[in-house]
Amino acid sequence: LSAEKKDFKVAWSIYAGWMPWGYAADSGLMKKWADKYGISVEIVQINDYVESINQYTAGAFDGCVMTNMDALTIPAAGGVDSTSLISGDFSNGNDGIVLKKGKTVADLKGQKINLVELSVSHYLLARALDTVKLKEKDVSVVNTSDADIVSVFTSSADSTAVVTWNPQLAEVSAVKGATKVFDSSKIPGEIIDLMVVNSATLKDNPKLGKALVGVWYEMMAKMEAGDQGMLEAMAKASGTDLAGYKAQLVTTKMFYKPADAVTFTTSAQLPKTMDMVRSFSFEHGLLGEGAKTKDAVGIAFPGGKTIGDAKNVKLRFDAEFMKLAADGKL
Amino acid sequence: MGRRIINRRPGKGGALFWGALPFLAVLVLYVTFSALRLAENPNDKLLPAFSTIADTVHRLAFVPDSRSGQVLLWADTASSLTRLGLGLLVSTVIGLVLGIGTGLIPYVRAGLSPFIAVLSLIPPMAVLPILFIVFGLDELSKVVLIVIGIAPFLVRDMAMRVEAIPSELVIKAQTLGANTWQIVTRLVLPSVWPKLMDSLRLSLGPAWLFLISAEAIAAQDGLGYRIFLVRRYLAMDVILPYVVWITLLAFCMDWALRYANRRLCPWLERGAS
Amino acid sequence: MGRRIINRRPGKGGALFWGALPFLAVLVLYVTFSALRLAENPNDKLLPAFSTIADTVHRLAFVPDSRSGQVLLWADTASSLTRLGLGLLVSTVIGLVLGIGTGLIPYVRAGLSPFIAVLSLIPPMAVLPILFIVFGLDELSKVVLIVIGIAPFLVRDMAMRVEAIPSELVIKAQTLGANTWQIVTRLVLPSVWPKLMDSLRLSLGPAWLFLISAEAIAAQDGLGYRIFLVRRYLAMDVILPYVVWITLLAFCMDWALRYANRRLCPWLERGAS
Amino acid sequence: MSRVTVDNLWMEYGDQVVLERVNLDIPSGEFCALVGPSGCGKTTFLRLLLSMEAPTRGTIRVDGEKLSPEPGPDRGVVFQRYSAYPHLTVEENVILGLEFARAPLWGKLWGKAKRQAQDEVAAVIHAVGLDHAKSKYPAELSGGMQQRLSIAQALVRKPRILLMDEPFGALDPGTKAQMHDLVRDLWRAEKMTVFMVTHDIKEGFGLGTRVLAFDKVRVDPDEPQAYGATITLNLPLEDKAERAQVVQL
Amino acid sequence: MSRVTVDNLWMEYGDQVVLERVNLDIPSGEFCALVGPSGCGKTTFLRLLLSMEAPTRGTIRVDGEKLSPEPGPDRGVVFQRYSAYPHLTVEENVILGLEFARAPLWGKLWGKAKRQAQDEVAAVIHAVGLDHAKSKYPAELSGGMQQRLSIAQALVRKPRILLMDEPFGALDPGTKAQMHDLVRDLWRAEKMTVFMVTHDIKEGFGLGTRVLAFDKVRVDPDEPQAYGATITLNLPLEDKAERAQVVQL
Ligand SMILES: Nc1ncnc2c1ncn2[C@@H]1O[C@H](COP(=O)(O)OP(=O)(O)OP(=O)(O)O)[C@@H](O)[C@H]1O
Ligand SMILES: Nc1ncnc2c1ncn2[C@@H]1O[C@H](COP(=O)(O)OP(=O)(O)OP(=O)(O)O)[C@@H](O)[C@H]1O
Ligand SMILES: [Mg+2]
Ligand SMILES: [Mg+2]
Repeated sequence: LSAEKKDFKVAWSIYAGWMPWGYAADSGLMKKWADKYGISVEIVQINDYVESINQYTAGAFDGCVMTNMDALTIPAAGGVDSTSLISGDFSNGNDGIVLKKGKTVADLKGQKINLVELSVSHYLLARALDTVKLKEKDVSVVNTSDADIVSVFTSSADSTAVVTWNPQLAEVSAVKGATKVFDSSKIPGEIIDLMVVNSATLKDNPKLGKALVGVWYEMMAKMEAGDQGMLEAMAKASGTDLAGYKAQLVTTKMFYKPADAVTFTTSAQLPKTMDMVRSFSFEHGLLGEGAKTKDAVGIAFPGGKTIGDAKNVKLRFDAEFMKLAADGKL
Repeated sequence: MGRRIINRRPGKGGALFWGALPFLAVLVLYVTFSALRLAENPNDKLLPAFSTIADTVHRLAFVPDSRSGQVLLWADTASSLTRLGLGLLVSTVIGLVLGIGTGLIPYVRAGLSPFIAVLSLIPPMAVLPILFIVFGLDELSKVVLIVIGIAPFLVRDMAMRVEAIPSELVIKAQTLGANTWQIVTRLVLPSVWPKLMDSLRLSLGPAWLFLISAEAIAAQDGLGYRIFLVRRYLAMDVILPYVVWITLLAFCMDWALRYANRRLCPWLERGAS
Repeated sequence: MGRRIINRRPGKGGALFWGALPFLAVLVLYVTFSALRLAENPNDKLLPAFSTIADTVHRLAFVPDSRSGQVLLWADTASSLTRLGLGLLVSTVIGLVLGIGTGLIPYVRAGLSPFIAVLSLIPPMAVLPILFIVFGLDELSKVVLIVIGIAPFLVRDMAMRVEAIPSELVIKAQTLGANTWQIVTRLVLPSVWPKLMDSLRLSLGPAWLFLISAEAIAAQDGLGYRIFLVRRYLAMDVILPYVVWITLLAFCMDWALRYANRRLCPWLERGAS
Repeated sequence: MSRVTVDNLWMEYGDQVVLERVNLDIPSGEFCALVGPSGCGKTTFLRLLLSMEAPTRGTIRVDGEKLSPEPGPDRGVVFQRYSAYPHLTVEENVILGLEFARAPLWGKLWGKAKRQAQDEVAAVIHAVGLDHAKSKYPAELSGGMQQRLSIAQALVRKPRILLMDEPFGALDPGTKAQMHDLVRDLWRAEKMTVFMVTHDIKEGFGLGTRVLAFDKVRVDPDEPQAYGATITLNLPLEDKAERAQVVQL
Repeated sequence: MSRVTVDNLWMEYGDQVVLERVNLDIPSGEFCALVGPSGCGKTTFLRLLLSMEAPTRGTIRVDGEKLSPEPGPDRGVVFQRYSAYPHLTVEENVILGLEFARAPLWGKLWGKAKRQAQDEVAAVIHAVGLDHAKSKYPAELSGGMQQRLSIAQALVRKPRILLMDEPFGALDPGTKAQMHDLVRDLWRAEKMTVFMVTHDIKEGFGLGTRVLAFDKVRVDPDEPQAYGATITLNLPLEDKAERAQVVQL
């Protein structure tokens, strides 16, 4: 249905691993790469992460940054055939569980836990509970908006346990007497931050993929090289200072080199990860009421492997464009 | 006969017809756009078809939830209404007491009216952390958020209404030997009561808004909780019926307040011709 | 002499003193609790000391941002005020036009008043995805959110005020040969204008609230955006001055509206004795 | 020409009958004084003539045509409770009628047109003795001054039918006499049909060319609201020289 | 006892002088009729006596003591514009004064106490001719009925000083005569000091034991607001038999 077009819009929201997108827009790098392919790409910052995905799903954007789990449960489950264009990083300690009372995951039992329900935090909690053979029934989950989670944990004695991500995680960990009992470094590679674009749009307009991947890895190179100006700009935009931002990057496993990203995306681990994610999503009703099994939504991986309903593939992991970057063909 | 438009009145049927028209228009708009979007993507979540919505409503309203064993819609409604009712009640009492106080007693006015004016202008969402310290995280803080959201409006509105009572009537009460308290019970209260009902009706929208916001902050049930929860995966088939349901509940309250006004204040209708 | 409390009035100085008292009380409370918390944990961010706040304010209000070269506070204020101003303007116009329409013309009332009542009860936050799809994500949607948030209230309040105009005055205008439009310009508009100003004053709080919510969802500058941004770090040293600043701005608007009312409607003060 | 014919008029509020079986035929140009005990329905009768309310039964005709169902500039009114516009000064209140006629769009005159209108109403403002209160708002006027303002306001449009409800009730004898002259002159010049409620019998007979007395003819002591008032006396003052001149029988 | 002494009273609104150099000494029990041209300041004078407003200069004393600076049950009032409580029925309006006195807490009587109060006011409601409108709201009353309601309301508390502003202006002669009797009887029985504004000179001389005429003595034609009205005539009707009986000189 979508035909060739020239003007594209992608959305991003503030998160350590996604800050380069803001820099791409402000520094003019995006324009440079878009011009190179004769298109225009508008990068729009949306503060509310969920709203940005919703808007993408509803068709207001051609692409959007999101985690692997949200890519499955929101656009893909919503029938929007989406392609993961860039695997930018995975959370390597960026998400964590913090307790005021207790020192281990097992102490979670019976506690009220503040977290954003049905988000990757929830997934992390489920994985953490698995490690000590607890069930979700053993705890009680209180849905708490990510913007309020710090103030809830800091100011209220009622809140004794939270699951959250950075920068909130750093703030809650710093609370006196609080212990981080689990974080995503214990499940490396399971919470992945992606740039997702509409599959049909990408198929008709490979230039969009090339421009986005091109600009991304130019910035990755700068970042890896420790470009002060860029890092400082990103720190500022995320509302903190250079030190604070660098601290967040420590727990984010960035794929600075396209080759690393390709390796990760084509690895055999990714389908296994996605299988865990879709099981979790299905159990929590995130694949939609129409989904009778976790196979309802198909997921395709590089090399033609799929899991789930092969006739209803809605989420595709792609490595082609990153490979082009790795091969220096952009 | 070329009457002025202000003198032409629709009949009962006409009023019904004209009243229904904009709702029908919205419905038609919805159906059209929903059909358009669904034609493009049968799984579209933004504007689900009515059949999808009906299925979801059936599940929400009649099938017990597998996880909690409760029927979600009713459980959510019960907790939300409790919070809302409490919030409205407290706000009404505050609005009445402080509104009459500031409107009637110059010293109270001097002391409180600037403070309440400022209070009413502070965006409550921005100072949530401070509210959490003071009121904790459970039911209380949700009720408090509603109160903070609408009580200053009610107080200021009531105060304006009290000040608008013709001074002759207050003077006359004094010549009839009324003390301040009697002036409040026999003159001020009945005079501002109907306005209070009207102001309450106008606050219903904000009250729900604050309730929903409060339930978005930290909650385990409630209509606002559910909406925010399913917003995570754009389940408009849940959100839309919930919004309609909230609106319906609010509309019933609005109607009940209007009805109470008519019943409790017969003088408003009599003689108005 | 044991005068009734409603007849005792504080002098100018007294009014100032009593008016300042609650503010002082809040200040003292803050300082105490802040000191307590800081004594326990010198890094506490929740209730920063005034010195910390002063430093932050200095940085926000006087040091140009290294990246953009703008001074953050002023840049944020400028964009927020533009959005707010537009939102208020549009809402006022809608409130006036539809309020007078529904209040004065029976056919318009029959057609619109139930719809607007329902509209005013829909919590806008719950249907945000639809709003954003319809109105886009740029400036327009922020203004629209303010309008959706406060215009129904203004419309309903105006309609009630129009209906409260004594029927004698409307009848008399007709005997003086006024057509509907002249009744609007010469009788209804001046009668409800002061009430409109009052209602606008009462809507300032909600208007800011909606602005902040809108900016928290999609914006790259604005007072609400900044608060949203630093909220995740619990940077109360930024949030508190921003909240105070917002409140101050709102208070100035409130004052300006009151002043405008007094200037534009001299009859309100004359003869009231 | 404005002959007023009332045909078997009934007016009820709920279960209270206020007026019953009112029949009238008033020639054009007549100055009718309406008298009757307090609460008998005189104001109600004027409200019906003004189309402020619809009769329960019966019809009112003007020159044979059914009364227009909405008030208009053909019928001027002075309400029992003075009802000037609180947001307009005395002068603005009086000018308003002219502005409605001359500024169809905004109902407001500016510049020269406004000054001309001001000159026109100066006479009437002077006649009601409010020159020096021209720029006061109604809330700053005494009761009698508000009443005079209402009269001036109603007279400016020179309606064909003038309805006045105790227009001179709050005036001292001196001022009242001036008002009488003012109204009488205008009535003569414009040949209006006037209905004036008054409690001053002398005033009624002095000003009017016809006296209409309202009262109940049937009274049920247990159910006083069961019967209404009607016109018990319809007395043309045929010996009045003025009547012959103005009234078109 | 309520002797009213007014000492060099001035009242100004902005730059308009309304009253100037008003000096009075009214013995207790006097029935004063206040007359004067419309807008001269009679209502203003009553407002001062009621402490609704403070004089610009001068003092008012009652029995030698400075007038209480706030209204109270010692001074009853009937306003020029009828001002009954719109949310109370006729009966409730009248009972109100008793309720304030007898139910200090809520200002509302219940059960037996209420029925007793209703019986007490039945006479006064009957005297003003509103028996059959007992359960009507003021908006359902005619102008004259509202005026009578105001009178009944004011009389119930039997104030020592009664201030009435054109209380009988909207009444027909028959009803007016009844009201006269009512007020006169009460005045005699309670020996109240009464100030009544009226435009009916005959009424003034008929009811009053003293006539006070207000008027301007100095007029500046260019600046009519520069001078105020004062009492130009203070005429005790010493030939009135009633005066000798009631007034305590
Ligand atoms: N809106 C109304 N609802 C019910 N009854 C009403 C209404 N208006 C008037 N009435 C009743 O109708 C009767 C006549 O009232 P109306 O005002 O016509 O009297 P009126 O002759 O003008 O008396 P007055 O000389 O005292 O002004 C009264 O008994 C009054 O109680
Ligand atoms: N609140 C006010 N502000 C300014 N001027 C006022 C005010 N109240 C009254 N006046 C003026 O004071 C003067 C006296 O008014 P007042 O009401 O006392 O007259 P009055 O003698 O009662 O007249 P009437 O017989 O017409 O009722 C009038 O010229 C009036 O314009
Ligand atoms: Mg009448
Ligand atoms: Mg007066």
